[in-house]
Amino acid sequence: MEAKEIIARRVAHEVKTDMLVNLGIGLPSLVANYLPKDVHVFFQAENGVIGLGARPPEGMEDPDLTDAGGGFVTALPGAASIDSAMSFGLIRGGHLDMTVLGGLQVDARGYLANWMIPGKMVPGMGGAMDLVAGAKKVVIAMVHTAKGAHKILPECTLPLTAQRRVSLIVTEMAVIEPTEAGLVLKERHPDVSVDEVIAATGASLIMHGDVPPMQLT
Amino acid sequence: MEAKEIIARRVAHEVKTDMLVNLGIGLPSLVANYLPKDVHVFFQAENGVIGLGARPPEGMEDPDLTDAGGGFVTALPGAASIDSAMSFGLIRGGHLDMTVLGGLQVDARGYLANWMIPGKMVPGMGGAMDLVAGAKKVVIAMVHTAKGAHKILPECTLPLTAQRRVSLIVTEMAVIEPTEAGLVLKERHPDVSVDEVIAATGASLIMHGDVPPMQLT
Amino acid sequence: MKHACKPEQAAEMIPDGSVVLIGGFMAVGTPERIMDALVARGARNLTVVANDTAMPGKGIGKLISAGAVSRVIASHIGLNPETQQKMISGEIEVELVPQGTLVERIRAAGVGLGGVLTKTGLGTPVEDGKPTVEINGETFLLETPIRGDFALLAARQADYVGNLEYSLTAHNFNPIMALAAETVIAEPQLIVPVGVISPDSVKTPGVLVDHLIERAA
Amino acid sequence: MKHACKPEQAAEMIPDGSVVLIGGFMAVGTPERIMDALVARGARNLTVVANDTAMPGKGIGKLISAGAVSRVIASHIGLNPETQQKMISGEIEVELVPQGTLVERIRAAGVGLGGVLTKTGLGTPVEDGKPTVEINGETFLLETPIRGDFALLAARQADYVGNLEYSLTAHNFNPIMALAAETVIAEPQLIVPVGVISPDSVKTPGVLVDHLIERAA
Repeated sequence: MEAKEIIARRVAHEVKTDMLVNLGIGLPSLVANYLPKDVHVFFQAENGVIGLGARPPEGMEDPDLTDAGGGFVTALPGAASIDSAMSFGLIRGGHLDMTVLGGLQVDARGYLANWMIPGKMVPGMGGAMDLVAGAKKVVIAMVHTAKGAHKILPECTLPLTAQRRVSLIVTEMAVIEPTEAGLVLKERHPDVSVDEVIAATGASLIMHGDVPPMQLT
Repeated sequence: MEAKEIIARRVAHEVKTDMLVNLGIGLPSLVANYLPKDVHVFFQAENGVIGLGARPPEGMEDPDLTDAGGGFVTALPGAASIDSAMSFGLIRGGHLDMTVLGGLQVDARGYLANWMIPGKMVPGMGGAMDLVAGAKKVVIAMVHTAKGAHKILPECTLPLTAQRRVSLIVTEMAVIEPTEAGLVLKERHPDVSVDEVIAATGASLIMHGDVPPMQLT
Repeated sequence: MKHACKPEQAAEMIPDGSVVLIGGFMAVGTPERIMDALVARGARNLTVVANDTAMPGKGIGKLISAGAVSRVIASHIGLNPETQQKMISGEIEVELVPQGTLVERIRAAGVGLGGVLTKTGLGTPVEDGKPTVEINGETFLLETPIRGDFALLAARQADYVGNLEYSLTAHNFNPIMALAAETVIAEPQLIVPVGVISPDSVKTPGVLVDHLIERAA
Repeated sequence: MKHACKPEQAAEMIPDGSVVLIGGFMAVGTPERIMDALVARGARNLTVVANDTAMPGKGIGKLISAGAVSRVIASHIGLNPETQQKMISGEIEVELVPQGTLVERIRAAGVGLGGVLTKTGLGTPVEDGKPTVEINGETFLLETPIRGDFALLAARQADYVGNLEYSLTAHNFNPIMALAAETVIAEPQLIVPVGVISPDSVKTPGVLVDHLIERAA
């Protein structure tokens, strides 16, 4: 199984019925493909719809209905159009139950950096800072290391996205929960040992007894 | 002609085509009856409609369509429903061209007091403070004196409605414009002398040459 | 999908001492059946946040008459003599807030803002005891957010997922209050199947609504 | 009633050096005919306030490619490599603003607030040089209002008085920008008679709209 699929499958278990969920562009958007059948949620696209659906049939695309990445989508029955003020009012006002975002780095404090690499890539933060500051639950979906370099660090070296501890980090190797005391290793991939996770992680990991395998079905 | 009618007729001349206008409850609401035929304006009711119309035919009242005084009204073709956030966004954001409000006192600075008499009447300010602080033009429509007591004073003795100079005071005796330099007597009722206006006014009045009669047709 | 509940069940959910945001302007857009149920339950010690307290026998006026309210935050109480009497006798504590400031304070709580910076109320008793903030040489009053334990809303129609539409001047505070309470209970005049309300007609997304009051018998 | 104008006339109204708020999210909900006319006129030195700069050949991307823009205030420029190149070369100055903060800053200008108090951006480079305000022990960033000389909006349909409706994810920044500019120009896909748009469907009251672009040939 590819790293992205592992991550998306595991994150899908965090999604519960009746949640309002925002999935970031790229890897996070894959989570929608792996939801348990009995889970009914509304996905928000921060550009303006609650009740985002899959790509429309060929030839039926509406140029006025896209996701935050600009791709054509559908609206499910019960959907609501929202302007940017309502959309970010929901996000910043604590009405968004969960956001799933990609990450460049996460550190021992649980702080995320995911929006710029100084001198190299400055695309802008878009809605990321609002999402991390405002969502009830912030799940970071990212590969564990970048070309061998640690992405989970004692302290982020890249500019932060927010001064708020994220709720969960899900990688292809492990599930890690940032807490007041530090990063807690909650689960590991069935084929990966705790020592391998520790070696791939730049920050200290706390363990409370055994580290069970991730659920990937 | 009754004092109220004189005032309403004169204020009506301040209303120009394409303005967005808010009329207060009571005397100010009479202004709508005296608009020149060729003047087309939208009246805002701050409780939620732009394009307020007269009372509906008997038996056709909609309980969900009232003015700020709670009376049944109609909506004209081209009307828009607005919630309180939009309604006061328009008022406070400088989008309201003119408001006409009653007054208890106005002073030499042009400051208005119209919302409470300590120890006697504390109805609440409703939208009055927002209207005075935010409307482009604030016209005070009030009788010149209250049972012989001055209502136009050197300084208001009642709590202020806002720390903003109103645009115009229209009474049954005179039209007075508050300016940086003080209150300027602009017009007088045709049957009233300048001396009579001065006697009925507690604050000094500035005159620039002749004081022409008010237009009441 | 929401499960409709009876007004009595809604009243049971709301403990004595709760802070309740109640939609409506002079009882237009107020959930009357919830009001009746709160009176029937003998609710006590409520803090009511609303534009006004209507008049005896209507909307919030019913709660006032029944002795259910110990505190009112409103812009206007002038048309309900009972509220005024109970304020004077000390039975009800009243905080008067300019209408535009009231809606922005509720919105601030709903969309996660730290407060409201406004010119409304400067130089008036509304300013007393509140901090001011200087921004580019201009002074603004800092008003704090108002959040409710419950928001009690009236709506024109709802669908099964809780999407709400409002009608004409019955919008008023309802759409903003929907953002600013722990638990949102809506009393629609009609409940229609999912899909009857177009996404573009939804004023309050169903994700904000916790409970719908069942159709009237 | 509005008089429809040609896109070229709109472009003539907008002088070089103007601050223009432009609706749209990745060119969805952007007035393309006004964009084309600005390019055709050879507009220069515009400050563009918008969510993003779309991509080359679409929406605001056309203005960027044509060299019409000297300053951008946006939340995201990552999908337009030309904006990034021109930022690096110094041809375009870019201010990156979190999306939720951007819409609230525009709204603050539109509804007369002194600024926005938000947690978004705290502890990140967004905070640099900005004051913070302590409220009840919590720290908020103070962000200032953003006002435009012009707002250039796309709408689904307009009626003759300028009331606007938007569709699905083409709402985005348009309804808020309608509040925050000296002159508001809307480009609707359809123009319909007064009365076709119900008061409850109006998202932007016509009183906010100064000019409508005539129907496409």
